Parts: sequence; C-alpha cells; structure tokens
Amino acid sequence: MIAAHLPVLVVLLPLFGGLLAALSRHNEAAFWIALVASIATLAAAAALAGQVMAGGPISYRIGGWDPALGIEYRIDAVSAPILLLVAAMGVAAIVYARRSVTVEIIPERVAWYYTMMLICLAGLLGMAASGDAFNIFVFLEISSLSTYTLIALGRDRRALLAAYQYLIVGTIGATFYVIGVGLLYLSTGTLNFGLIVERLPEITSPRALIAAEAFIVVGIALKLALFPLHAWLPNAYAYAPSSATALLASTATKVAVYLLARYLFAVFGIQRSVGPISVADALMALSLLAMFAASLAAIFQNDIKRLLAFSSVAQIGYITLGLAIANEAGVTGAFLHIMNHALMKGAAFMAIGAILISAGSSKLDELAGIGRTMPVAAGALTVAGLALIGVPGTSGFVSKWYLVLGAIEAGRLWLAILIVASSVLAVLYVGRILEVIWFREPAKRSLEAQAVPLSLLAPTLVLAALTIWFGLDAGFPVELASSAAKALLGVSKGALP
Amino acid sequence: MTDALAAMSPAYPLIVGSLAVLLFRRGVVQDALALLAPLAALALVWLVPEGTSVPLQWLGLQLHPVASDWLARLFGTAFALAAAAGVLFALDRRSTMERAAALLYAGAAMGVAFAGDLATLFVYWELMAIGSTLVVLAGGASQAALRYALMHVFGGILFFAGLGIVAAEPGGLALRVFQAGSPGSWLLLAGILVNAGAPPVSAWVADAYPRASWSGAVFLSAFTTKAAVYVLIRLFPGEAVLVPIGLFMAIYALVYALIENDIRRMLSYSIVGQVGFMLVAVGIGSEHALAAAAAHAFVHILYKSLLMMAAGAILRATGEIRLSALGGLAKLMPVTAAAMVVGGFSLAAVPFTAGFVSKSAIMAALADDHAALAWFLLTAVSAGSFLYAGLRLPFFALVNGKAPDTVAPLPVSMKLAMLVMAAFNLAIGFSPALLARLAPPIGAVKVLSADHILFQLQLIVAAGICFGVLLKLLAPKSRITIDFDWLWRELPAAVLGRLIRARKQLQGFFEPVLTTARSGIGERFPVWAVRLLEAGNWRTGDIALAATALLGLALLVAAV
Amino acid sequence: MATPRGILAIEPRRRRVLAIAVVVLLVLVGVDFFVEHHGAFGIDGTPGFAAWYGFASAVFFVALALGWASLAAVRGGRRDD
Amino acid sequence: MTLIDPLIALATRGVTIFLMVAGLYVVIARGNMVKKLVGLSLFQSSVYLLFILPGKIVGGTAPIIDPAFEVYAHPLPHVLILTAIVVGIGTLALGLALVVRIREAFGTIEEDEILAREDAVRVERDE
Repeated sequence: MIAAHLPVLVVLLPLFGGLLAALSRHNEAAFWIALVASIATLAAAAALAGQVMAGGPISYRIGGWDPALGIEYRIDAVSAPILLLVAAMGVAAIVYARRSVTVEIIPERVAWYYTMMLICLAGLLGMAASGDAFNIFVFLEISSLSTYTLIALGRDRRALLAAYQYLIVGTIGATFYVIGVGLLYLSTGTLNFGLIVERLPEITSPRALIAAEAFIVVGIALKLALFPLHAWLPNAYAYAPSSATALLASTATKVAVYLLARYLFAVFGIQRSVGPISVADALMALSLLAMFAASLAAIFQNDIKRLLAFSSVAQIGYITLGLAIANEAGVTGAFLHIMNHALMKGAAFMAIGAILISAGSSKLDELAGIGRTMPVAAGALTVAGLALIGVPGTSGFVSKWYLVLGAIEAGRLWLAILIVASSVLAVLYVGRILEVIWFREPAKRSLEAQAVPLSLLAPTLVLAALTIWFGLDAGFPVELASSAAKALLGVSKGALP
Repeated sequence: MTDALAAMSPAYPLIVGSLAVLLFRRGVVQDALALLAPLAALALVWLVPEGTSVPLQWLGLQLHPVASDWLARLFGTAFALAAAAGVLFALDRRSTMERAAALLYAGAAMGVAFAGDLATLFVYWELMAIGSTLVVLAGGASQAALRYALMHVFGGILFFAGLGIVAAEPGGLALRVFQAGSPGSWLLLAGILVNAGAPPVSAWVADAYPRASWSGAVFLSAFTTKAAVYVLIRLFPGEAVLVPIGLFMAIYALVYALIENDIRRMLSYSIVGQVGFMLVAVGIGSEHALAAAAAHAFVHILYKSLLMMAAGAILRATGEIRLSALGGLAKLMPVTAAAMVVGGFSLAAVPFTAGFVSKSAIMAALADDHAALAWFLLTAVSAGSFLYAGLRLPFFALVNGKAPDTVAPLPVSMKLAMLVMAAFNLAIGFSPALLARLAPPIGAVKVLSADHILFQLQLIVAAGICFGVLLKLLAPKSRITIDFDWLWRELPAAVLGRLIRARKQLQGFFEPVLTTARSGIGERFPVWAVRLLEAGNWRTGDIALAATALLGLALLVAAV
Repeated sequence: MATPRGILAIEPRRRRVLAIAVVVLLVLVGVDFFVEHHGAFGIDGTPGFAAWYGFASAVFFVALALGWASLAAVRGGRRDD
Repeated sequence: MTLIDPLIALATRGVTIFLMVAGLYVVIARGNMVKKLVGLSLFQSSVYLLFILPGKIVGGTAPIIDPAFEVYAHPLPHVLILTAIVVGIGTLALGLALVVRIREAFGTIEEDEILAREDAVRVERDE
C-alpha cells in the first residue's frame, strides 16, 4: 500500500517534516523531527532504488490525472541513484548539524534552520523525482529559496552578500529555465517528459526548440555552477554554516547535473550540432576550462572552504566532461563522480567545519600543524583530499578511471591525458593543505583547538570511510552509475532531427 | 603460508612503515619502525616465491600486484639495502616528513620492481615521483622541488599516454617486450627515459638532488634512475636507440662531473653517467648484457649511496659542500674519508671493488657483442671517471688545501652506515660470486683474472699520471656552466623577455590608438581575465552578464 | 735552467709522486707482455694498450671538459634558489 | 473586434520581450540592490506573459463550462503562472529581507561600495 506511494512520499516526507519542525519552534524537537524525517526519506529512497533496480522504471500519477494534464512522477535508473544520494547526504548533514548549529546559528533560528534544510531536501528530491518540466521548476525554486536562507544564516556578514548574489543569479537561472520550458510547451503542448520526447519528431520547425535548449541549458548551467557561471559558488560555500555547505556541495549541484543530463540526453540529444559545433563539444570545452581554471584558482586560495569550493567547480567540470564524452564509460564516470564527489566533498567540508568550530579559523596560514591537535578531522580531510586528486584506493580514482576509459574509447587520447594532467593541479592544492596541516609546526590557533564531540565527527568519518570503501570495492556505485548511463544512452537515440 | 606470502609485495612493509612513522613522535619507537621496515622488505624479497601472484580483479582489469623473479629480487635487494642503510645514516636527522617520504619512496621503487602488470607498475611509478618530491621538499628547496615535480609529472604523462595506447593492444596490461615503433611504445619509452635522466632532460638530476638535505640525497641517489633502468630491462631489452642515448649520457656526465665544484652535483652528474653505462648494456640486449646492466645497477646503488653519505657527512660536519672551500679533511674525518675513497674507487672500477666486477661484466658483454664503438668510448669514459671520482674528489676534499679548525662530530649511526656500505663494496669486489648469485647470467665472466686486473690498473694509473700533470687545470673553481636545464629555466624567460620588449616597442607605436580604444569597452577585458582566474569577488551584475552572454552566444551560434 | 711556469709548474713533492706513478705504470706495461690477452677487437689485446689509451682518453676528456666549461660558462649567477 | 486582436497580440508580444530585456538589463547594470530586485521582478513578469499569451484564444472566455460559450481560454498556462507568481513573490520577499539585513550589516545597499570595501580588507590582510 505504502510502497505504491513511495515516489511522492520521498518528496512529501521532508516537506511535511519541515513544516512540523517550523511549527514545533523548539530546537531539540526540530532536530529529532528533521532526523526522523530524513531517515524515513532515506528509507523511501532506498526502497525506490531497490524497486527500480529489480523492476524497471516506476511511474506515479499525482491525483490519478493523465500525464497530458496532470503531473507524473517518474523514478528510473537515472533518478534513483540521485534520490538515494540526496537522501543519504541529507541524513549525514542533519546529524552533523546537531552539534555545529550550537556554535554557528543563534538559538532562536535553529528550528528554522532545520526547516530550511528539510525543505531544501524536499525541493532537491522533487527535482529528481518529478517527470514534469514545470513541476521541476517549482521544486527548483523551493530548493533555491531554502538554500538562500541557509546561506544567509551563516555567521559572517559576507554570508548575506553571498546569499543575495546567489538569489539574483539563481532566480535568473530558474527564469531562463522556465522560459525554455515555456518554449517547449508552446511547441509540444505538453510538460510531461515522456510526452515531450514522443511529440518531438512531429515538430517541423526546430527553431523554437533550439531557443528552448539554449535557455534551459544556460539556466541549469547557472545552478550547477558550470564555468564561467560559477562565480556565485565560492562565496556561498565559504560563508554558509558548515552543515549547509556540506549539504549543498554534495547535493544541490549534483541534482542540477542530473537535470542537465536528462535534458541533453533524453530531450535535445547531446550529439546534435547546433550551427557549426555540437552541444557535446561546447560542453566539453567548458568542462575542460572549469577543470583547469578553477583548479588553478583553488591553488591560490588561503581560506580552505573557498579552496574546496573552487575545487568543487573543477570537479563539476569532470562530471560534465563525462556527460560530454557521451559514451557508456564516460557517462558512468560522470554518475560515479556525482556520487563519489558528493561523499568526498561532504567529508571535506564537514572536516573543515569541525576545524573551523574548534580552532575558530579556516584560513590555511592559521591552521599550521592542526593535524597534531585534531588528528581525526585532519585525517578525514586528508582522505577526502587524496580522493580529490584521484589517488588509487580512493573513490576519486575509480570515477576518474571511468572518465579516462571513456575518453580513450571515444578515440580522444588527448582528452585522457588532459584529465590526468588536471589531476596534477589537484595535487598542488591538496598538497598545500596536507603540507600545512601535517608538517608545519603548530600555529597558535592549532594549539588552542578544543576537542570536538564525536557526534560532530561521526558523519565525517562515515563519509571518509565510504570514500575509501568505494575506492577499494566499487561494485555498488559502479552498478548504479552504469545502469544510469545505459538508461540515459538508451533513450538518446532519435531525439531531435 | 606460501599462498599468503605470494600476495605480499615487499613494497607493503615500506609503505606501512612510512605511514606508521607518521603516527609516532620522534623517538626510539619511530627509529625502530623506520629501520625495521626495510629489513622486513628485504626478508620478503626473498620469501615471496618466484612466479606471478594470483590475479586480482579490479575495475575489470586483471592485476598482478606481485611477480617475482631473479631480476625483481636483485633490484628488490638493492632497494631494501639502500633504504636500510639510508635510514640508518639519517637516524639523526630531525625530519619526520623526510623519513616518511623516504620510506614511501623506497616502497614505491620496491613496488615497481615487483609489479606484475603495467597498471600496477604505473601506480607505483607515480607514487615514487610523489615520495621523491617530498624528499626533495623536506630539504627545504621548494623551487627545486617544484621543478622536480613538474619534470616527473611530464614523464608520468608520457608514460601514461603510452600505457593508454599499448593497453588497447592484444597484450593488454601484461608486462612484455616492446619495440620502439608504434606511438604507444615510443611514449612509454620516452616516459621511462625522463626518469632515467636521458637527454634532453638529464639536468633534472643535478638540479634536484644536490638541493635535498644531507640525508635526503642518499635516498634520492638510489631509486628513481635505477627503477627506470629496471623497467627498461623489462620492457625494452635490446632497444637499439638506447645505445647512443647511453653513450651520450656517459660522456655528457663525465664532462660536467670533471668541472663541477659542488660535490653532490658532481655525484648527481655521475649518476647520469653510470645510468648511461646501464642503458648501453640494455640496448645491446643479450642475456648477458641485461644481467650486467642489472648487476651494475645493484652495485651502483651500493657505491653511490656510500658516496652520497660521505658527501652528506662532510656537509653536516662542515656546513660546506663546495670543493673549492674544502680541504684536508682526511685527518679530521677518517671514516668519511675512507668511505669516500672506497666509494670513489668503486665508481671508477678499481680492481677489488664492487664497481670493478659489474663494469667488467658490462664491458665483457659489449666485447661479446662486438660493439666496438661503445666499448672504446666507455673504456675511455672509465679512465675519465677515475679522474674525478678516484682522484679529483678525494684529493681536493680530503688532502689538498687547508683543513678547517674544527668539524662538528658525527653521530655513530652515520659512521656505521658508511662502514656497512663500504664493507658491501669491498665484499663484492673480493668475491664476485656474491654478485653472480644475484644475477646468474654474469657468472660466466671471470672477473678477477690477471689480464683484466692488469688492464684496469694500467688504465687508472695512466689516468692518474694525467691528473698529476694537469692538477692545476682541474682545481675546483666556482663556476656555472650551461646545461640542459637552460631549456626550461632560461629559454622561456629569455623568449618571454624578448616578447615583452617587443611588446613595449609595439606599444610605443600603437599607444595613441590603444588609448582611444581603451577608454571604450576595451578596459573591461583584463579585469575579466583576472576575475576568471582569481577569486576576486564578482559583481552580481557581472555574473548575470556572463550568463546572458553565454545564452546570447548559444542562440547566435544556433541561428547561424 | 729556467723554472717551468704555468700549469706545468710542478712542486717537488708532486714530482716525486708522479715519478713513482710512471715507474709503476712502466712495470705494469712490462708485466703486460707476459700475460695472455683475450682482446675482442684486435688492438685492445696488444700489450700496454690500456696504458696509452687510458692516458690519451684522460687528456682528451680534460680538454673537452675545460673547453666546454669556457664555451658554455654562464655569466651572472642563478642556480641557488 | 477581430481586427484589433492580432494587434493586441503583437503589442503584448513586444511588451514581453521588452520586459525581459529591460529587466535583465537592470539586473546587470544597476549596483543598487533594491533596483536589482525590481529588475528581477520585471524579468520574471515577462515569463508570466510568455506563458499566458498563447493560452488566450480570440473570442474565448474564462474556462468555466457554460452552455452559453463554446470557446474557452486554455486553463493550464494560467494555473502554471499562478504558481510562478507565488514563487516570484517568495523570491522578491526573501531578496528584500536580505537587503534589509545587508543594510544593517554593511550600512549600504550599493553593491559596488560593499565589494570595494571587502576587496580593500582582503588586500590589506594579504599584504
């Protein structure tokens, strides 16, 4: 009975959890509500993933309306891993938030903070679950509005600026997206993904479609911080509360990437050329730019949170590069990196959050030798850093391996070489962190750092452990990612003339 | 028992040791761990049964993390000995980072020696680059470490590119003999040669190693280049192009060693030269020649570690490493002096040292193959080697000149390390059978025969007379000579400088035009470039503009 | 008899050592005549080959090295960074 | 009647595009944070028109079924835009709230001033 409603429950659970948390107005109660809601969501997402893996795509009609008029939720091999990832990272971030909010958020706002986290989760899950283009816009805005609030709750006054900037940019992105959806609707008469794809071949003039594609892709690119539209991200990640940064870095951009993949593969067709260049080539060029330019920028950062934020921009470049390679290995690599990067970046931001809470700074030059006083947090940061480089034995290696494999299979050896070469830049920025935190004589702040409670570090350690586990035994994530890749590539044929 | 052992790479104890060292504070426990790790690795080198381990399935690849045969054991033994002696020598050095890095470096080299497939090999290869860079960095020279890292990244990329191509061949990732013909094998060969210090990148050796600490250079001298020789023996035996490359390296290094003033730079050049000997033997490619190359690598690790230790000891005791500023140390530092003489003589293949045994094996292999040019050139280089290693270095450091008033006392550990290494050098020199047991194919050469010894004695005495006559010319002088590193250290700056000058001239010409253009929109562009790379805060409007521009561009392109 | 100057100016102690070395070399060459050789290229099997070849190559390489050093000398320092 | 309708359609289309471009321009060009939000709202309003315009059918009435009428406007775009308007209001409200907080924290709502000040602080710290 409940099982049949899982596709909508996975969105409603955090949504109503958020409302409850807001109504409770009590910090402790809000946390438990958030925890229960997020765990229930995770269970629902896991059950959904199991059903999809066993029995193929699930379609759910809200209120029983026909998809042509009503809203259809559709869970398939592409969205299932995303749901699972977002729900899991939600639990981790909420567990982490319990201790971190006591330092970072003034007590009157803690309940609101959990509310916003849950609503953000609901929005993100909705984007992944819904099969209706306009419904996705609504969820996009739900998640965005709560994200702006989360960022604005940061301690530093610059958080306000970052939130405002993200609000403007995010709204432009969402509006671009909805303009594109409007154009799609004008040409096909439907908002349902499945029906859009069905009716595409009947369209005689592709002009409106091309405009729709441009609007939708640029709109989503703003949300996923595709270079050069990434400029809102570093400040947003740097000044948001630690748990919010961990949540956003590991989920928000990933869902946007999912959406991009959906549109490019299922609707528009990634290999189609627009004018003189194909979409894949353009995406590939921007991805490469992101990998190199953002990594280069990361090298010059002093604030570790900002450094990791720039690294995120670069890593998103790897993911979009995998999509642009557009063969099975490449897309598998992209989806693997969506998951692996979420885990490693989550661990990294949580670890630096713990250090920030305990030592009062996230500046590299003030954290010399922090490894001696906070070995556990610094260890987790180290594991995450090694995974960012792609050291064998960490999950980062596995995803880069598939990307390189995809590039070679596509007959683009130079691309494989560039992927490896860009890892060198990661060696430089991660190496800088490692050298400072482990090998320098402890600075004053490092010596004064207080021990952090285990409940703060527990989710960090779990994520770091998973990063290593998936590096050694990659079976489970690879299975998820490759079935997603197969599903995406399977429907990409004959999308547009 | 043996099954479990078969999956144990001798690299593991060293890598585990490297991590374990990080966990403990400086002290007895850390010292013991650091010493124990190479000894455990040495034991494993001989305990791991010969043959290839059970394949490991990973990401759809068949990996063989451990494969053992006499060649792997020979190099494994050398690496373990060098690591053990190096740790002993460095026992007194207060740098946990260097210690951990050195063990990691040694472990990676060991992993290369026992790798059973190309992918495993590549992973250890890169690990070796990381470990060695950290060792250089621990010496405090970050600029040199960066150059060193970039050079190895360059080599690593070449290697990886080659790997990517050859992996698609029917042989897959299996270790096999390549012919330098296809692009894949050329890239592979080029990547290995970068690590071997071949031209045109030979200068990285002498650029980086002398900037390590007094103990770091001991580790550096042992692993990277010899691991490259090992991989060449495995993958490119009999590759004809190696012969001229090796000959060039031998002569190039001799020329620079003869005029070098910094002892450790001289020894670094000498590494390149000796690797040149090995490359020539690998290029000849007969079974005998390959074994001789391997044996020479083994012996080279023994005497070059010894020499680097002596140089390190001098640097530590006097704070000085330039020959022109040293002198008369023989009385003040007898153990170091003895080590330097034994090491130098071994390098110059004086009879009854280890170097004589292995170099004789190489020369015999060349003679068997009737490689006349190589034989005559290398014989000449041998005579020249005695000039700098057997005479110039000890004479100006230990005998000639004014001795300093006092030198800092050396800890027992350092002396012990030098004595152990010197003993190894002499033991093999007096009993070549020891070496023949490690490298069976060279057992056939009778090394200590009267005509061999006589030949070599004449060669070195004649070189000695030359040294005696031309002593003044060879006196150490502080000078800087152009080397290959001009290519990557000076050329770009020179070209850039010229470009900048050219730009200035052009600017003078176009300035009026530019000013008018700049007052318009032109001024925005530099700002954009800076913002893209740097983290300067963007205005919200700029982000929106970027998005709009991208959209406009997409629409424009689509409309075309 | 004028005292030699320049590079060939040899102080007495060095002259003694050199004289001993020359004698040793002569003895070695002498012994060389009574040892069986296994030369592979002809000339290398002749008695005393190593003595003259060694001397010649040593002189050659000293000349080569010093010549190169004066040719390729770098003006202005760098190196120690 | 039927003569004027295409004209109205054309005019509305022009207004849509004008609103879109003008709104975006204000967002890009204005440093004042409130003005930027106004621009953003203009930009969003253009989307409302974009959706509603094709739903309008000449001579059609509101989509309430009644035997007196045969032609109705398409209801779905209107429903969608109702949602979009709510979202737009939410965004504007949140944005204005943020501007109030920024005014409290920085003492100004001119973005250029704030950025210049922050950059100056950064440069000072780095040197």
